[in-house]
Amino acid sequence: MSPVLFWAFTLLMLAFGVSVILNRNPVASALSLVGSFLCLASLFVGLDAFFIGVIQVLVYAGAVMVLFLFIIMLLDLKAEQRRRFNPIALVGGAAVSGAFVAFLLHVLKSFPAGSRAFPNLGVERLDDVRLVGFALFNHFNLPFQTVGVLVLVASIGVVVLSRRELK
Amino acid sequence: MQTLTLNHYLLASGLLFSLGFAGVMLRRNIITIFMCLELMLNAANLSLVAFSRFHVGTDGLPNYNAQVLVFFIITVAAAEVAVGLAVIVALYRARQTTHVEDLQSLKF
Amino acid sequence: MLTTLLLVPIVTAIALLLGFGNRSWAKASALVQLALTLFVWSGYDQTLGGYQFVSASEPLFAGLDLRFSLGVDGLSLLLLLLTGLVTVAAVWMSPKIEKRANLFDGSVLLISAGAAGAFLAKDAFFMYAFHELALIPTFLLIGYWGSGERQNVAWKVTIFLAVGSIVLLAGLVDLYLAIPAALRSFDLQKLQEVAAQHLIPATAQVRPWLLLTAGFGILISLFPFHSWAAPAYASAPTPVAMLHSGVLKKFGLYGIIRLVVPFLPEAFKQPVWGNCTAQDLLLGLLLCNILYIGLVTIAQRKLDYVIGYSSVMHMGYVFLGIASMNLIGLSGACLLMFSHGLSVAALFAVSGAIREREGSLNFERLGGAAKAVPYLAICFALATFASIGLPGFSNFASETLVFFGGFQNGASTFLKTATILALWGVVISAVYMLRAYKAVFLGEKTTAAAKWTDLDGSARFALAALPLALLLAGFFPQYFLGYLKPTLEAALR
Amino acid sequence: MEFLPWLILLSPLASAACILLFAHRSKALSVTLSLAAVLTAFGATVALLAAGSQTVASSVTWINLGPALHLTIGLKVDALTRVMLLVVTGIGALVHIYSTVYMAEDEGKSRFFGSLSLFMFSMLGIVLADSLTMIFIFWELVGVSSFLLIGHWFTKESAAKAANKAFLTNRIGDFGFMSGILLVWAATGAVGFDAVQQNMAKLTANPALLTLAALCLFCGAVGKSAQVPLHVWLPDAMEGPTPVSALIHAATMVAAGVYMLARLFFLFAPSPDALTVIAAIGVVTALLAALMATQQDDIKRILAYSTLSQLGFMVAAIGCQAPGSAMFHLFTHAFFKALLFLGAGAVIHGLHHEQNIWKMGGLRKTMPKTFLTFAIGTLALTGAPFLAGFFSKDAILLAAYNKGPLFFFPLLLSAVLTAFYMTRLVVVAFFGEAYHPTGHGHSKDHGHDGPAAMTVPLLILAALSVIAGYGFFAEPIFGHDLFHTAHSLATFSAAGVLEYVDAPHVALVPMLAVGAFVLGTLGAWMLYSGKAKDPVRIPLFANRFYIDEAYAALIAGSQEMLASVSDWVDRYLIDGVLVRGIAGLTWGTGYALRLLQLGNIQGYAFIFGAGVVVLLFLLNK
Amino acid sequence: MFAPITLEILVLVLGFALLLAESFSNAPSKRALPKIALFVLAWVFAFSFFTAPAPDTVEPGSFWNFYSASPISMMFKRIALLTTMGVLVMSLDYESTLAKFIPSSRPGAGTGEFYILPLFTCAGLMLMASATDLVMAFAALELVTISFYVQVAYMRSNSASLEAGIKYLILGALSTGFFVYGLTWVFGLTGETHFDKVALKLAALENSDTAILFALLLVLVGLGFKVAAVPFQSWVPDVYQGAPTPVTAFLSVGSKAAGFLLLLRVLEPFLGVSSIQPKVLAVLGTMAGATLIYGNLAALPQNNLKRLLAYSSIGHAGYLLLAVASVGATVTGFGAVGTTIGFYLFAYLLMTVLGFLVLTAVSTQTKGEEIQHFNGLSKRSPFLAFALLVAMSSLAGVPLTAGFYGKFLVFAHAVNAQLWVLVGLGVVTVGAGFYYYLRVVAAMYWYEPTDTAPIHVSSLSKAVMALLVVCIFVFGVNPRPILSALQGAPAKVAAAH
Repeated sequence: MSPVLFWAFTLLMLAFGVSVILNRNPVASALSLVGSFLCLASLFVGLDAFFIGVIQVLVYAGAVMVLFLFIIMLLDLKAEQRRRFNPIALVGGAAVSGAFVAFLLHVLKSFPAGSRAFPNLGVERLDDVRLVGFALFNHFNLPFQTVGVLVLVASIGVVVLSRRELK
Repeated sequence: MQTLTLNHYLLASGLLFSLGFAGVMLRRNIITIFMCLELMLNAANLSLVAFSRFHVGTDGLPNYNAQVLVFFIITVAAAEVAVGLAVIVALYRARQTTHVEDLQSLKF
Repeated sequence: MLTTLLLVPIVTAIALLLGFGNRSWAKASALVQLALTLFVWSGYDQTLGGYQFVSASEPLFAGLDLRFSLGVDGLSLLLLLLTGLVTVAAVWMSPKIEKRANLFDGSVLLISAGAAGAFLAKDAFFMYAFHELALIPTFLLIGYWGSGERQNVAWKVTIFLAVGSIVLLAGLVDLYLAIPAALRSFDLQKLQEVAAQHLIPATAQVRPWLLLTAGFGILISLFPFHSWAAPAYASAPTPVAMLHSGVLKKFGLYGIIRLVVPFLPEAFKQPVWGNCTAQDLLLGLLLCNILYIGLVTIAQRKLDYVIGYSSVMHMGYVFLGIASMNLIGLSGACLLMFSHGLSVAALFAVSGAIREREGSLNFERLGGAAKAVPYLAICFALATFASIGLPGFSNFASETLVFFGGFQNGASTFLKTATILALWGVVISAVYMLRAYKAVFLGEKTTAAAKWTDLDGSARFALAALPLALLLAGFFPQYFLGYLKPTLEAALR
Repeated sequence: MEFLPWLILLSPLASAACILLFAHRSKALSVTLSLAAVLTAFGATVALLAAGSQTVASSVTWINLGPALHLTIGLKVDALTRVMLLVVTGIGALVHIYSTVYMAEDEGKSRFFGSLSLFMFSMLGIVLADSLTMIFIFWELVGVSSFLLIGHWFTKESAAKAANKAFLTNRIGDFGFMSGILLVWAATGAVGFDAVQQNMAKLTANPALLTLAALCLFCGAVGKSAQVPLHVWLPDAMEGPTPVSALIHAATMVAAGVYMLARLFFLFAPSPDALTVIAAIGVVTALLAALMATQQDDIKRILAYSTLSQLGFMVAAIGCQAPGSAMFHLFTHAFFKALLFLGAGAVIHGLHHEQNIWKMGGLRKTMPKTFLTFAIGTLALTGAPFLAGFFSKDAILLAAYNKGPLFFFPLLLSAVLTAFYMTRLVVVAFFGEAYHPTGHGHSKDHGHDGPAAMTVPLLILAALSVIAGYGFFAEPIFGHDLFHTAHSLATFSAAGVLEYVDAPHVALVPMLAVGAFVLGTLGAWMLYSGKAKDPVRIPLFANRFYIDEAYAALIAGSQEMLASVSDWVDRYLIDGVLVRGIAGLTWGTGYALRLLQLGNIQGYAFIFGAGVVVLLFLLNK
Repeated sequence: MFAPITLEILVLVLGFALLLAESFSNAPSKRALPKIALFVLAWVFAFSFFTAPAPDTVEPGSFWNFYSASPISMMFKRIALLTTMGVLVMSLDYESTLAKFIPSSRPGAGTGEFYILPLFTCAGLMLMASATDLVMAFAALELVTISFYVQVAYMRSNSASLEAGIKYLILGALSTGFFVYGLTWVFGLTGETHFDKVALKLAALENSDTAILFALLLVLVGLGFKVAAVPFQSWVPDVYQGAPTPVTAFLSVGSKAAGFLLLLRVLEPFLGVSSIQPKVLAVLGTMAGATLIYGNLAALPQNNLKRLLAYSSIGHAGYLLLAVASVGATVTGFGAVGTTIGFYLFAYLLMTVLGFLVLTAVSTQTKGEEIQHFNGLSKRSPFLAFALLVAMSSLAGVPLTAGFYGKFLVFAHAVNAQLWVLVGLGVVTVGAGFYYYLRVVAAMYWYEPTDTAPIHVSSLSKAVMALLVVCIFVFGVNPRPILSALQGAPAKVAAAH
């Protein structure tokens, strides 16, 4: 991936991220989130992870966002009215996040592998879906089954929690 | 512009993670908080994919273990969101609110 | 045999707690316990010495010599006898309980069982564990049936003792770990042999010494950890005060003689702070116990507090015997544990009986009771005489030994000075005990006292057994010392 | 032979135990047991005396811890013991007999005789003891029996107080005694008298230690024999029944201190400093007590102070290196002082517990036998020539004379005062007119002699008071050697052996003694004859130099104040600040910590994040 | 002999079967579900003693790459099974309360899933106990977490339950975020996900200490959240208080147990890096100290028993962390730290389940969970009072109860590791523990009841309580069965030091 594209998508992604936080209207936040995730998907593609990039778009932009928007609409949520940030929370939150970033920079600086460029791939074309699928269904079978149960539990949960009283 | 290194991606991912984290601490609307949590998980995904690409195996392929993990993370995140939103719906029905400051009856 | 001895009170207590039976069950259990103790005593071969009647389970931990094992040697036998005697007296002297009598009696038996278990255990871990069996029953008994600020006191004593136990636990482990790995064991008999090899370097002995002394010290009410004792005994129902001050408190001293003396003898000579050696530290603290607490006792104006504080004070003498680290002093300390247990139990028994009659133990409301309740007065007088160390009672023999121990060859100047100062404590104890005796039993008779009824029935025998045992041991201390000597010699080896 | 001492020792113990355990419900049985015990002891003593003068010793183990410590209960009968045995059992027997009447109506009669038996046991134990520890054991036990007997009428506040006071004062002395024993044991490794004597070299090698040990041991005697400054208990002890005062607080127990000093004289002799202190204490006691006695109105108290004063003489004699004289005086004093107390008891008994001499008067007529015996006792005490007291007091004065004028003249003055106060007592109580509250006429029942059980002991004692000083009577009892030492001084030879050298006999001393008797007697006679109330008032003497008050203030100021301070410290500093402080701090911390739990999700997230940052910081430190 | 994974499969199959049965049955009462589940789980528990060991060689693609059947794993599986059974018994008692907060026309409707979800949680816990791979650990952990989200918020017309659900959800997701980010870094540093391979790679890494520590810390955050370690404990009191009582018990035992086992597994590779070991231990020690203090001291002023137990649960996490922080010391003779933690948690299981059983029974009837609702319980229901007395004594660490051995071993390790400051804190907190546990005892035994009607308890609950009481005493005297089950073979975790 060319650095230009990287910087463009990264900055856009972060900008959308900031927008998620700053928007008072949940709908706007949700849409910003979609934007951020689309940029992220582009970065994935740039890292030769095409399948994951596609999944990212499908699952997040396609499913999760719809879910968010759906709930926002369902509950008919309005924008936060005059609900300003609590200054103490703002300072505290910013300080904690800032400190975290500072530590992160410190870690990155002293991380020897970090300053190395990405090695070249040994193949011309990545048979990426097949490879991921192979790993997933063969080697990672057990965790995969587990995640399947997890999804089942989640759906039971959703049903249980949101079902209406049986009149 | 110099060549892209692993650190570029890690930094991007870290910043996104921090943004999400800051959002969790700052926002009051539970739905927005959930969005911020999604940001954090996706930040992790970005690092993972970068690491996957970085750890090219002897066969010359990216390390797909990481991508499988990303796949799992996306699934789990979706499931979490589903359950979370269900709870929010139940909460809204019971209390007509989605704001965290209305949820302070359990304390001390 | 010993298992039966241990199980009798426990099983009876459980039966009582589950709602079966009544006080006569408790009485029967106490008698059986005493009878079994005497049987064991008679079956113990003094010429052989060492642990007898030993029974042991398989190791409870893989790779760790920790077993459920019981056994008696001369020292534990003596304390077992103390437990048996005091338990009988405690059960018989229990006040009439209106509410939930079975819970009361069951808890009392559990305290006794805890003490008996601690003395019976041939394993350091279970020795520790059984002692705490008494903790919760004590909490319940003081809090529900106590007098005065019973609930505050129950909290205080329970938390104090719990903290003490945990410090002790840390000390126990530290000591255990100080032993070379191949020889580690919880078996007291094996530990005795290990200790005789003196494998712990002198400088490494100080920390476990401090921990164990602090831990046991809290249980024994060593200054400055004493402030639980007097209020606890004052508030506790009669049998609890008797068992706790008479028997249970001896556990700490027993533990010191079992563990600190044999394993950490060098620590006594090691500096802990500047030039102050551990022995000096202990002497300083025990002098506070004797002199300072003695003065505090003088200031008390309630019988139960006087006895309670006096019990704290007398612990100083036992410590003095231990601090001298020789056969004479330790023999005195051990015999004093026995003697003090009996005498303080008798004192609490009588003071409890008076509380039952008067409802208060304030000196201002008492006086001249000897006319109305001569039997109680005589028993109290005998116990008083014993407790102030009059010849004829074994307290005297033991205190004499303690003092001689403090002057034996090689005693440091501070030890000798401390002994002399401790001797002054004998005067102090006479001051407050006689004052208390006079305030309650002598002088003008108060109107209330005139209506009291004296102790009667079988309780008389149960109570009288305590001073009589004291007299017996006072006249023939050698009989008891003969049992103690092998144990103590082994500990000092 | 060997069983006799044991019989002497144990028969009263058996009696006491039987009375405590079985016989306390029957007065008659108690009396019988007690009497039988004391008569057995007396009989055995006589048998022992008759058997000759060799030393008898036997012992059983009490505590044996191998080479480290071996304490025995051992009996040793030598000349010194024989004297004391006779005094104790003899007077004891008489007092027992006397008490059967005196205590006839008392509801605590069984207890009284039980305690009396216990006392006999303890006292005989002191006498027969062969070691320091054993003497200490019985030393304490006489304290207990004395406590029981002084407090016999325990419902009287004053009696209960006096009992406590006696016990505690003695305890203070015993503190010193035990310290001394420990010092001696630490130095010589022995506690048996003989063993200590054999190892004296180890003690004499360190003169300072020896003096310290000697003075510590002497403390025991100070307490038991009521020497200044521990004399305060004895006058108060008169709260006990009078026979008790006669036996314990005049003839036997209080003399135990002197006996002990004589017994351990080998230990004191090498330390001139200790001896000087002992002599000084004795002299001071003799003089102060005599001064106090001159202004007392209570018949028993006068006798009590007199006892104090005479004990001072004896102790002074020890200090003047004349243990034999001390024992001799102890011996004679026992008879006449017992006689005086029993006589006083007869008076009190006859006057229905009237003890104030100013409310007596004229008893000479109503109680002739009592008067006669009392007069003999008084003369013997005051040192009238040819009575027992004359000889023994003379021996002491002689020893004091040899020690120095600082010791001699105060003692002589004491002798004058002795004659003075005793004559005052006799004149006021027995002569003159009988006292009547309204000032004239006779009360209906103004005394009468007691029954035979009371008068016979008086007569026996009166006879003894006359003859006890003569060699024909005393020498067989003392044995030749000991009787001889009564007139000699002890010195410590260069070889480290105790020797007795005949004191240079100064003719002046007996003359001065007679002069003192005459001066005191005449002075008192002239001053008090025919007076209805005391013509002289010296508050300082009457109030015993305010020593009791000073002690009370001292105790209140030191012990009680220290006690209150300690109590305060314990209550507020140790329990309050330390214990409750730690508990409160813990609770408070808990209370504060739970406030972190604000219930706000964002707050929690913040804590979460801050935690991460802090841990990151810690990891990267 | 069964393959160990049969156990998880059986539990899952049971879950599916009951789910189907529930949807197709018309029975008004759902009480049969938990009873069947209990019956089957008991069999599964029995089967767990007859499992085949892991094969010596593991082929690629086999589930053995993710799955361990070491004794300690098996023991934790049993802990999970027993906890689930206890929770099911509790749920039966809790039915009336539960039904009240689930709006429905018929009584009992909507409660079926409440009995079924624990089975899936149980399967997740069992898988977690066996996880030897980061991916597997993540999947199992999330299975557990998500099922807990649902269960905590289950009483959907009870605002406390919902509030607890939201709090748990948000903070749980936050911790998942950190955990995942940490996993990312672990993978990034090593390129591996299996713990053993990670260990090898980590030990070979150079100049990456800062990054390794960063990765470890992020993982620790996620696990610290699960085990309720300070500073990630803040959800615990609120969630425990708001959740349905059986779920609270489940959270308290199951979640903590699996979390600790995972914590040990994760720490092992990191402690293998000698250059960072002291720092890691220091941070663990700090966390242990803070957790001890926070959990035990903040419990002192609590009046709500459930909330009190939540703080106590934090406190116990502190003791367990104290043991974890002691792994650096050399061989002790007390067995490995893993064994200690296993035993501690087993004892904790017994006493906590017992405590919650009584709490459920009493609070259902007295309509309250405050300590004062236990006043005079010893008069109303002596057996319940005695059972709670035993539970509280064991929690406080009175000897001759199972809880004491746990504390004993923990202190032994701490003393061995010379962590004197922490031992000192431990002394203070044990004292505090006695205070707040015995407050319940005091209420039951000292005070008079306001209502003297006896508390009704089903005979099943009673039997379970009796069994637990007996177990607490039996294992309090003889811990050998549990310890040898944990040590069965030289377990890998056991060699964590």
